[in-house]
Amino acid sequence: MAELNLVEAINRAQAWEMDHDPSVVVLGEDVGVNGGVFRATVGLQERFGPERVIDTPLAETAIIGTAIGMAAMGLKPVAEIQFSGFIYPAMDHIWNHAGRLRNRTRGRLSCPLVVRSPCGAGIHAPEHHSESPEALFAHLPGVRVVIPSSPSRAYGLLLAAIRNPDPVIFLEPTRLYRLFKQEVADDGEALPLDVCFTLRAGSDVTLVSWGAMLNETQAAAEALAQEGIMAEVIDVATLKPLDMTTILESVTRTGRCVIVHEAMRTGGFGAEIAANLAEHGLYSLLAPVQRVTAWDVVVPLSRLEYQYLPSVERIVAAVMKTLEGA
Amino acid sequence: MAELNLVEAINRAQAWEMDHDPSVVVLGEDVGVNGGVFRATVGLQERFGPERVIDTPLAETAIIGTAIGMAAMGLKPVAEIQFSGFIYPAMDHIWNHAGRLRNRTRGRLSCPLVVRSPCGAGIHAPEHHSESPEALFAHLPGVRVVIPSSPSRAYGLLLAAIRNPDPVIFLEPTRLYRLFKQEVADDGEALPLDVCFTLRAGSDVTLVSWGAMLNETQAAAEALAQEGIMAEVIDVATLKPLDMTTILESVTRTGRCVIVHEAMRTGGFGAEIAANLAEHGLYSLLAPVQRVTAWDVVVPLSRLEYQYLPSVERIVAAVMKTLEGA
Amino acid sequence: MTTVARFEVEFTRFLNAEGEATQELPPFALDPANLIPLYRAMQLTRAFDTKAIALQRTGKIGTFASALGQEAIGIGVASAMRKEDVLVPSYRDHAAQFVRGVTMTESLLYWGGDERGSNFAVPREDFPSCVPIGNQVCHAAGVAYAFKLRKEARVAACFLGDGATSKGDFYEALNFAAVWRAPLLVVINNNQWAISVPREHQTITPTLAQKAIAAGVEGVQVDGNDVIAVHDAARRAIDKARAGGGPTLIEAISYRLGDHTTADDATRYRDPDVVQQQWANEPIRRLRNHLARIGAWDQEKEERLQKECADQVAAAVDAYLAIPPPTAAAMFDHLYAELPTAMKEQFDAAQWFASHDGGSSHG
Amino acid sequence: MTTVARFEVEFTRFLNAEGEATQELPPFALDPANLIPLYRAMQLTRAFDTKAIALQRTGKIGTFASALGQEAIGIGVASAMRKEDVLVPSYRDHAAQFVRGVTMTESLLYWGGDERGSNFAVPREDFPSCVPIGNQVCHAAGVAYAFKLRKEARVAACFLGDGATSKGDFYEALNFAAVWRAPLLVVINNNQWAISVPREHQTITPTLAQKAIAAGVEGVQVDGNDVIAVHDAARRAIDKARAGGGPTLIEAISYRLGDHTTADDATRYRDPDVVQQQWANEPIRRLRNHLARIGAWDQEKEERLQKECADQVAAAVDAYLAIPPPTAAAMFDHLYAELPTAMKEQFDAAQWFASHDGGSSHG
Ligand SMILES: Cc1ncc(C[n+]2csc(CCOP(=O)(O)OP(=O)(O)O)c2C)c(N)n1
Ligand SMILES: Cc1ncc(C[n+]2csc(CCOP(=O)(O)OP(=O)(O)O)c2C)c(N)n1
Ligand SMILES: [Mg+2]
Ligand SMILES: [Mg+2]
Repeated sequence: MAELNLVEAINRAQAWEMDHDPSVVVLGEDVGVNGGVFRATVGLQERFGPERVIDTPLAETAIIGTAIGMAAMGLKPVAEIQFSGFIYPAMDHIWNHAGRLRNRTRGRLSCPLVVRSPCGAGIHAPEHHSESPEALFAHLPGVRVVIPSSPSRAYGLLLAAIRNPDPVIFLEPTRLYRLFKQEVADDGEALPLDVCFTLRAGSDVTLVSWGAMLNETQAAAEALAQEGIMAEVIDVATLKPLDMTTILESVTRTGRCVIVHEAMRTGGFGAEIAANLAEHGLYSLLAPVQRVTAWDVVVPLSRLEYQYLPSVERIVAAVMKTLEGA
Repeated sequence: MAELNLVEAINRAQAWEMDHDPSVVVLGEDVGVNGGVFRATVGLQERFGPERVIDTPLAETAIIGTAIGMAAMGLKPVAEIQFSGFIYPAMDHIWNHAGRLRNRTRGRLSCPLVVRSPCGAGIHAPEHHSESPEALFAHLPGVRVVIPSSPSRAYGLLLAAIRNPDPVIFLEPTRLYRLFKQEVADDGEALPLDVCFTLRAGSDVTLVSWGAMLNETQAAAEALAQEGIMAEVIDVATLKPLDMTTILESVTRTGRCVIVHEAMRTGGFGAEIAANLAEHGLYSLLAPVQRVTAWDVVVPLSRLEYQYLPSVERIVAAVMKTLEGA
Repeated sequence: MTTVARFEVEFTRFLNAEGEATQELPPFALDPANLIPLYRAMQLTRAFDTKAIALQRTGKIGTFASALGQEAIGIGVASAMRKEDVLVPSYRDHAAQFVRGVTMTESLLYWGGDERGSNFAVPREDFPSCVPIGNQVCHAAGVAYAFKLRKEARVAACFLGDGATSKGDFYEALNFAAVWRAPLLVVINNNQWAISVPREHQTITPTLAQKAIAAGVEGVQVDGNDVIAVHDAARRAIDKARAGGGPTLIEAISYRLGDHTTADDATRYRDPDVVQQQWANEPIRRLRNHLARIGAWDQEKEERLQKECADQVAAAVDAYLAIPPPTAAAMFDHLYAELPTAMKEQFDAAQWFASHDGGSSHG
Repeated sequence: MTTVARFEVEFTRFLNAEGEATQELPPFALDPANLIPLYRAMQLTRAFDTKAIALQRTGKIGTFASALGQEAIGIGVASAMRKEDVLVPSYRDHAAQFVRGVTMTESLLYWGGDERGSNFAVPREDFPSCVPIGNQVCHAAGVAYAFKLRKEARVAACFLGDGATSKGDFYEALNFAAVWRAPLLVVINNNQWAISVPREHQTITPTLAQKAIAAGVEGVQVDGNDVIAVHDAARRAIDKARAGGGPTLIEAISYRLGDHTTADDATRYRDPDVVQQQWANEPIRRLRNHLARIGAWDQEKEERLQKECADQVAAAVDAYLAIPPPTAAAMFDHLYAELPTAMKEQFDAAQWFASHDGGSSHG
């Protein structure tokens, strides 16, 4: 077992799968010689050659567009978009083709593509380097949207994503890349997609989050525990398709739910979870469902980014509000 | 007063504003000589010349990208994207620039841009011509998202959108273009943005919808009235920023809410409204909030499109479900 | 000032509008047995187009894009491809698709609004028609890359319109293919119109072939109404690609003799007289004249062929009309390899409503 | 086969690496009074870059992209613009911005993570720096269109990198500008690298200037380390644009002597020896040699200038460091012309949390 941080886990998962499946190729800007601007693909080109680890020209539309062509022919491309603020030129191909090829051809062709992209704020990066666009993909039929929150989940979920026969948008929170390490076996064991992970059991309130915000969410749960408030913490992990079963089961027990995400509030994916609660969990709810999210503003440049990111205090305050509701 | 259908109202609003404000320009594919594939810009080029009504080359990225440059220099571009399934190549400029220019420059430059695009299914159009992408824009800070549901609202809201100093994504349901006519004064009177319109008063249940689905929603309300069930019908009209005040006021009275939209369910904008109800309206809710939406599938080709579009029966069934909940 | 780069664009034609050879024909074209199948395919496409427009008018299919006048392009190219090559077509490429083995019934099913029309029984790896302009060039470059990576001697071919050359996808894909030296053929069907926008408003370049220079790719221009010229250029390009020589861009100059689609009325924006004049250049008469001149064609053969084509089209239409409509379940069947658990409830609801209201009640 | 189009790409240089004139200089360059401001601007930019990198290393600003070695490009171009023209820069164009009147303090504020840095006091209509590669070319084409529509004798100028030439935006925008005959100058800073991707892997074309041929635009190549060549080409292009002659593409060949940004470590992917050799071509020494040769520069002037630049940079840094941080309200202040009612609650909440927890507690 190695002690790995999240970006190392991403690296190992890709290396494992390239080693075991010759149809896996990695492509993107600076993924080869440079090993990726975050080093997520470091060593891969040396090991698997420049034909399987492709330093592409600088063009996101064509990165995803050509990856779709490769995928349809049976390759399993893992395409890196350098930052998710630069994924928009690829939206056309993701929306109009990746998630549709199987349906359009009645299963004759398919698109086993993984789009990896770092996401999120909090690392003092330049403009457009701090986006959380998960909601734009979770609305899209035919794809999966996966966001890991720890090295071991990054490893297992990325393996599952690459092996999945359909396209997966895999968003990696940059703030977690080097935040902490975990024992990761590097044994090629995938984790299941399409299910939430319960990170902490509790009976008073359910906290639902994903990605880097699980950091604040778990800190909030810890702080609440000091006050005797037992929060259950759920890592959504796969946003689409959404495992509401796990969330509903928890909220049925706790009667209270706070959803935490880093993306803007309006139209964020938290709304989908809250909407499901308003439909399927209404009679269990003892208090209004709270969403703790970024404000509906443009991600600010670095000086204000921690005013943008939901804080532990905001999560705790939201939990307190749900408890008032009792 | 003229009897106009929705596409004629769109045409008149553009003509009025071009006539009264020399900074307004119209651009897009086939908007000039041909007057638009739906005839939304018919006659404009003859009247205002090819420099103000611009037949662009075929490139959506550049249509919106150049329109942003024009807008920053004080023009008021009204850019047509021929079908909203072809708006994705422009997402990059919409997301990274249109909604941000004011914020990035602290108000020094701004982006008074209107992006018009037909949306929705139901006209037996080819592949990719039936999309409902409103949720992708309603998540975006700094913009407005507006969808008219009748000729008179199309006229008034489009005028308001063009006059608005910030970018507006203006989605026009193709199914309504020629469905019915209304008296429209063509007097340059704008309607207010950022507010919902209550189309029908009722006390038993609140139906919330926008665009073409108001058609089915109103038919459902009518059918329910026959059964003695009085539905209030709200046309959201401006999805972003969202006027929850009107919706909450209604749901506080009725205790029941059914949200109807044509886009896919998961991550659709209905979730945002339901989430707000789960937060701010929970104690008024007498029954689970229902969403009647398209399934989470790729818009099918025309043979199945009416299986995809929510039907009157589905709306009525959802209302019945909320009444069971009493 | 030093000149650091020089480029030229060449134009090729073998048969003029009257079907007279203007230069020595390429070897394959010397044997009429090679030309008659091309002629036949053009006639069949034209018969299909006529019928498809009629079917649209009577509500039997949806919006349809005809290839009228541009038959030589798709047929010239597809006939130069091998079975194992892959076609990545746009929405106006049924001429090429038919040569590849897509059936007319499948094509009608697609235009009739049924996804099953893209589940080709024969060219199993060919892409479905691409409606969003330009995307297919990226896909084709990716397909070509896959072949190259696996050292398969296969070529990807795609088509785009003159309007589509304005899209970023086209340049990005051409550049990727060039850098990758991928086995790709990109063919521009320059039919002079992008709906209402004439070629000269789309771009000010004297040729579209020169756009290849931006990617360092060989770009050539051919008379797209001369099937011999198209086939010859395609064959060279495909041979080159198969041999590892990388991508080629062919601009085939033709003319859109019909409306853009059945949803369009071209008289709104172009002079019918000009269109009438363009009939003088169309590809079928041209090849027929040539074949007649060399004694390989006559009135009787023509009549027999016309009859054959009509019969084939009629049979395809009958087969199409006999196909029962898809059920609501079809929306879910191929969305994912396996329907996710989270979607089961929706699937059941869709089935339920389909069987109860037939999904028919819309206000 | 007929040749239907022919193209050439020309390369221009006036001063070689040693600063020797290789051909007759253009008129403006004959007067040292015209060259010394360019020299001064290059030195100032370099002094700024050195300081900015140091500030980043000590956490006083965020990631920073230096213009080291490419100073002649921005300065040669911006010095050929008029005040009323509009610059649409990328993220590596502070050299040009300083000439335009953007202050070093504003630039530091931007790189320091504060939107106020793009609220330029002077070139009020210049665009803020564009980080997403290539987008700015579209914006600049739109700016140019606005000028043309309003019959204003103004020109838009934008920069992009060699890597950015692979983006669809670049081709689409160039084509739009060509069709519109818009007053636009597009300048490629060909610094040979796009982060770790060398120019020759970005595209196989022998020049980047030839990409203009795809749009029917004039494309020229200049030595981007020769500020005289850059300025001369930019001036011609701008004059042409202002006179209604439409867009021009200039490829200015230079070299990125530094890391891509402070977040990059170029030794991972390129040989420091090769970089070292490229120092022989850098633009400042080149112009200094020329000025010294014609007797317009000496050691004393050089020392005085260095001191002046250092002082100016130091003053700018002091001013930057003295600016109080923005408050949470800043996120809302300029989001819309007026804050929508629907956002008032969020605005209040943001203010409340900012004043209570300072937004500081993150797990
Ligand atoms: C991205 C995109 N934008 C717009 C459209 C609508 N549209 C369909 S065909 C067409 C014109 C295409 O012209 P061209 O490329 O010359 O091909 P042709 O139809 O003439 O074969 C347009 C604008 C589309 N399908 N895709
Ligand atoms: C659309 C987009 N994709 C990726 C990036 C990340 N990125 C920043 S700079 C850069 C390389 C740019 O190279 P080039 O165009 O040559 O400009 P240079 O930095 O060399 O001046 C990349 C890939 C980006 N900013 N925008
Ligand atoms: Mg065309
Ligand atoms: Mg570069």
